[in-house]
Amino acid sequence: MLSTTAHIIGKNKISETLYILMLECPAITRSAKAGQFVMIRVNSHSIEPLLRRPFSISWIDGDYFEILLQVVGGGTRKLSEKDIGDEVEVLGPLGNSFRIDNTFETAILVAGGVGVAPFPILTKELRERGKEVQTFIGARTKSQLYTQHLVNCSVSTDDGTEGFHGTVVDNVRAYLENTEMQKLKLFACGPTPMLKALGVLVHHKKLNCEVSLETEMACGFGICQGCVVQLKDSNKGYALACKDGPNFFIDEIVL
Amino acid sequence: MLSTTAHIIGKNKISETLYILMLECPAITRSAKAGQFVMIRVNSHSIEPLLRRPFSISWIDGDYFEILLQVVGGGTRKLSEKDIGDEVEVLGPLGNSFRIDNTFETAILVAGGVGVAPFPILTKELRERGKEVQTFIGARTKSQLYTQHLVNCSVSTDDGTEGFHGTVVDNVRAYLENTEMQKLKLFACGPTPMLKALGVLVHHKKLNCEVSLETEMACGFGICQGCVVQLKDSNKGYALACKDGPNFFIDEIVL
Amino acid sequence: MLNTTRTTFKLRNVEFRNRVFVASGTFGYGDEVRNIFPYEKLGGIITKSLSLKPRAGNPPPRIVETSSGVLNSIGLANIGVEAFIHAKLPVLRTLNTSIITNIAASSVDEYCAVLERLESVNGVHAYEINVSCPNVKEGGLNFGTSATMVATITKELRRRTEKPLIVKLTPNVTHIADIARAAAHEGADAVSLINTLIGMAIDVHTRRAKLSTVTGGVSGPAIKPIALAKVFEVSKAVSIPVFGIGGIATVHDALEFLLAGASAIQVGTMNFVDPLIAVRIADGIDEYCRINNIEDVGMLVGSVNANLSNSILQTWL
Amino acid sequence: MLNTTRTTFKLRNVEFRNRVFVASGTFGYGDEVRNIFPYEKLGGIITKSLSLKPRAGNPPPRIVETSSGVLNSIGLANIGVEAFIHAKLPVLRTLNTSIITNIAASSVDEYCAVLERLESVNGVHAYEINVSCPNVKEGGLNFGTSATMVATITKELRRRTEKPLIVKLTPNVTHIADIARAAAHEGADAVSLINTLIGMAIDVHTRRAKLSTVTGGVSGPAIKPIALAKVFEVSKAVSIPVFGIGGIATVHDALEFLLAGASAIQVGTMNFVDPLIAVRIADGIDEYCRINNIEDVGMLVGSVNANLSNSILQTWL
Ligand SMILES: Cc1cc2nc3c(=O)[nH]c(=O)nc-3n(C[C@H](O)[C@H](O)[C@H](O)COP(=O)(O)OP(=O)(O)OC[C@H]3O[C@@H](n4cnc5c(N)ncnc54)[C@H](O)[C@@H]3O)c2cc1C
Ligand SMILES: Cc1cc2nc3c(=O)[nH]c(=O)nc-3n(C[C@H](O)[C@H](O)[C@H](O)COP(=O)(O)OP(=O)(O)OC[C@H]3O[C@@H](n4cnc5c(N)ncnc54)[C@H](O)[C@@H]3O)c2cc1C
Ligand SMILES: Cc1cc2nc3c(=O)[nH]c(=O)nc-3n(C[C@H](O)[C@H](O)[C@H](O)COP(=O)(O)O)c2cc1C
Ligand SMILES: Cc1cc2nc3c(=O)[nH]c(=O)nc-3n(C[C@H](O)[C@H](O)[C@H](O)COP(=O)(O)O)c2cc1C
Ligand code: FES
Ligand code: FES
Repeated sequence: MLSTTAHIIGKNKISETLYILMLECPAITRSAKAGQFVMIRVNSHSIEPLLRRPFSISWIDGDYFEILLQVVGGGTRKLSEKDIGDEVEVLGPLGNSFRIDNTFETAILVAGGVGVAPFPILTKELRERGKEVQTFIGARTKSQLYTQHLVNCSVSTDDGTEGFHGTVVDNVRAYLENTEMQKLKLFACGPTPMLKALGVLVHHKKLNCEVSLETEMACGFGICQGCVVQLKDSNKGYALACKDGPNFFIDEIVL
Repeated sequence: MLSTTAHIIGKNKISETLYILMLECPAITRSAKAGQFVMIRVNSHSIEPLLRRPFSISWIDGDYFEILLQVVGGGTRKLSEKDIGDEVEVLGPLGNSFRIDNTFETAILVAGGVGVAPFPILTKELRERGKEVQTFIGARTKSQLYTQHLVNCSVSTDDGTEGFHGTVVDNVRAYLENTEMQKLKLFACGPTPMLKALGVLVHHKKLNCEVSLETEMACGFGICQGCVVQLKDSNKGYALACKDGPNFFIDEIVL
Repeated sequence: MLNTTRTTFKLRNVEFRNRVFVASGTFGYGDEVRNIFPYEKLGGIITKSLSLKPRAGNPPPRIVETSSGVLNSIGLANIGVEAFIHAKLPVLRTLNTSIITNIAASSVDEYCAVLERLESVNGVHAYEINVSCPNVKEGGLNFGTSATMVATITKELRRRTEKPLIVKLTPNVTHIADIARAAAHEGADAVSLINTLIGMAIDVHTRRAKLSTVTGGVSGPAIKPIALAKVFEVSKAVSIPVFGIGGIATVHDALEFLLAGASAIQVGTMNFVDPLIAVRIADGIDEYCRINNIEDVGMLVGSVNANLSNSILQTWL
Repeated sequence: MLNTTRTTFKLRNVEFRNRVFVASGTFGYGDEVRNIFPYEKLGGIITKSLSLKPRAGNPPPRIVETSSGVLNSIGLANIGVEAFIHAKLPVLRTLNTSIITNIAASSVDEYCAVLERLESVNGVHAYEINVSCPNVKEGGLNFGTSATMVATITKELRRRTEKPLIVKLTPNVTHIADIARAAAHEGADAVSLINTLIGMAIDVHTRRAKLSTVTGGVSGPAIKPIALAKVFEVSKAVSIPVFGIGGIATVHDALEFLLAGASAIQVGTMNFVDPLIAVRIADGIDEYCRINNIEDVGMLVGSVNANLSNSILQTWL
């Protein structure tokens, strides 16, 4: 973990509430891996918001990384109002990374809403490691879809304005029913109800699945004990989402 | 008093820490008089700063009024970062106004630093009422001087970068020593040490003097009792700077 | 979506228009905002604490901003009960809302004397008793920190009035529920809480306390979570209604207090920032109820899904 | 301008490098930030509260942001004294700073057992005793709310160690000075305050408490004025040193605590926001002293120009 500052060198508005921010920060881009996140201090000289906010590292290109930013409250709103040239304090890279190993040949990425954030960089790493990638993206509506750097995308929207009309899990279920594949691994990120539904599906299908959690965090680096996730194995108690996660095998944890 | 909103329709940067803001607000310009002030909510959806900040009405032109804004802390800094087109919540006009009556023919305005703020509009009202006006402006240094709309200005700077090298009170004292004038009234606004020094001078010379105080205020309209000024007459106790003032005869109050 | 929600709230014989009030000391005597305030939208006004004789209050500085809060040592500056009756009550009678007069004193006799004087006139609908005052007979010990003293005050005042009697509690105690129970037991019709928390601020440059009295009371959004916990605790401990006070700045905050167990709420410090905020909050509560098909705002009271009533004592901190 | 200012601070036989510490529970076991933290710039680390057996802590949600503050119910989750000795102490011994181990327990015997176990190993320089825990033998009554219980704990621990013993006080009491006096009387070398204030937050949409335990502890800048008043009060009441804690976010805040009477300060919640903040504060205090020609940081302690030591009790609120 580093405590550093980053310059905002680019900003794209995707919809009213969705932005890409490009942050120049070689100290972080040098070592970050897919699945890791940063804690950003929205306003350095301010107590509003008091705590930093966590964001997945979405993409890395040379000295800069990107975050996909969805405005949901005061902190994300203020961050979205930053301009190119502004500086923010950043802690990172934080958390564990997605596990890419030889147990699988095809990766199925499942994203709900802004949960797509960690998948551009994951896609890149998966392909570098020679994996097949199938991507399923779900959003509330068309304007909230983000597919940059993703491959083999199948999209779904809750309101049917684009792609499959229904939830992303329904879309994945339909796909799995019609496909015979060996050595699969799912990677998922999104709202808890989506992960729960996916949990039922992968349990039923006995599939390997890793999820990236967005538990609320105060510190992001293991000192507050605020971000606990309950482990299925009751002897083990709790894990820290920020340090032991944010990526967990779905069958390890209680969602 | 009105509780309303105003659009920022103009902004001039005079120095690194001194700005003019023009606020369109007919509800206030219709009734405001020289010496009155407004309470501005720096950020409507924010608790930082929590309280509104008081500013003298410096100038009125049709539907807009001006404030002279000196950046001293977090609230004034945030206000100085507002842009043309932004909206702010305003309470006003507040407080009493300067007393312009037949007891004097010549007004001597004495301003220290941003204490010059109420004098442009006062100058206008004095001249409309046929008074002679002599103005003394003191500032730390040249770049902090503001003389717009003022007449017969004699400036002084603490560092001698412009005009008289010394305090504004020294400058006024020298002037009074060399001038024979009848029916004088002083109007003063500035830091407490300046007002105290002026108090000694006017007491000595038996001059009529009204001061505009910048006591810290929580509400600005008489409900918090936070802004008290001690009255010389101990039977009367305290006055409220926001309601009974901000303009007081210097011999009424304990500075 | 409902068309109308019942908003009224009753203490004894007095029906308040709704459950939103302005807190003592944060709305003057109620008449300062006369030309902009729609009084008929409020449950009522709690006036600045009144003592028997006028009090000049503490020397300045009296008020300081803190992180999300305000620290004050006004010192209960007030015009005294006589001047209130002659200069303020005639105006307050013309305002279309309920008037709750807050009383402060430094002895039980003084509390009784102020109340008796007010009993002799028209226009006061209820009393709120500020017990966060030093008891001169007990060497300045704060009345509100002792269940016995609060019981005595309540008992004496109860004998002297048929009007609703609300005892306003200080949070600067170990067991606020005990104090609330003492008030309830002696016949208080309601308790209100919290008054300010004792606080201090120092000017590092001058090395002096920022308040002339060194310490004062903290209020505003900073204290909201503390106030909410106390309201939750007290509302589980007594069966009389609770007025929730402390840092209420939004409709959302007010709803939190109702859910936690407050039958009504008071807006304090935020009146300084927005003199119309209490009205916006009252309207917002109505709207929330209409949208959520809640027939009576009272149905929200204490409806938080939290049955760990002893959590406050059992917490490991 | 001075070249060097004396920064050290002594409790018993232990000399701390300076007067800036990180507070228990807000810096893990001290090793989480190992690769970025210059430990030699700190007075010392107060580790997460240790109990005899490991504690899993409370279910999530455990932490919520409030206005200028944080509300937590971690529930003293910790790995227990044995695991601490085996997994953490060997690392802590290699850090170039003093280690103060904080102890929490639900009985006097448990406090003693944890301390005795730690007495048997090397690497612990001092103890801080967290008394904001429910006493199981007294039906869960919080130890820290009773001068008698705090006296008993202090007495028993004092008998068992020659190392500095710091008793950490809860602010959720009427007379914190009485509790401090009890600790001082039984031989505590210092008191530290404040621990968190009890608080609560509700999610209006789900109508549930935001914390799984309903109530928790409030910390952060919001509580600073309250903490400062308590530090001022306690430092006037006892002659042993006081560690000031509560909402310290800037050098300025730390100076306020020193001026109010704290001999040293602890940074808590703000470590989450900026893991290097304690170091920045230590550097800032040095700079302030150099600029103001203060030879020893200790000269600041209690130097606020405020002699109204009873202002806290006499305040009219
Ligand atoms: C490891 C991790 C990675 C994340 N990656 C991204 C990302 O790449 N892009 C992105 O837009 N968001 C991401 N989030 C979520 C993001 O951190 C929150 O949306 C943000 O903190 C909300 O701050 P706020 O001040 O705008 O909202 P607040 O005003 O604090 O809260 C508004 C709403 O958001 C919810 N919320 C608050 N904090 C979180 C949180 N940490 N996680 C989930 N919900 C929260 C609140 O419960 C509330 O309902 C991530 C969260 C985590 C833990
Ligand atoms: C009636 C009145 C009229 C005023 N007119 C003007 C004006 O026309 N132009 C202008 O620039 N300023 C004016 N002021 C002063 C202005 O209100 C303060 O500078 C401002 O409130 C400081 O806010 P802040 O958040 O920037 O500073 P803070 O962070 O709150 O404080 C920074 C410093 O400013 C001091 N300060 C804070 N509030 C006040 C206050 N109300 N008065 C004086 N000092 C204060 C503090 O003690 C501190 O030293 C006026 C004040 C009053 C009471
Ligand atoms: C400036 C000020 C003056 C106050 N005066 C009184 C008072 O006279 N009597 C009283 O009972 N409470 C008084 N209070 C306390 C408030 O009524 C209220 O209990 C407290 O401020 C908490 O609510 P808030 O956080 O919404 O302000 C005062 C508070 C402030 C800030
Ligand atoms: C998340 C969290 C965990 C804490 N854990 C402990 C603890 O284990 N033991 C303890 O004595 N105090 C604990 N505290 C209290 C702090 O040490 C400190 O007393 C309090 O937070 C006030 O300081 P602050 O406002 O600087 O945070 C904890 C505080 C927080 C915010
Ligand atoms: S967020 Fe603090 S420990 Fe995980
Ligand atoms: S500022 Fe509130 S009464 Fe004057």
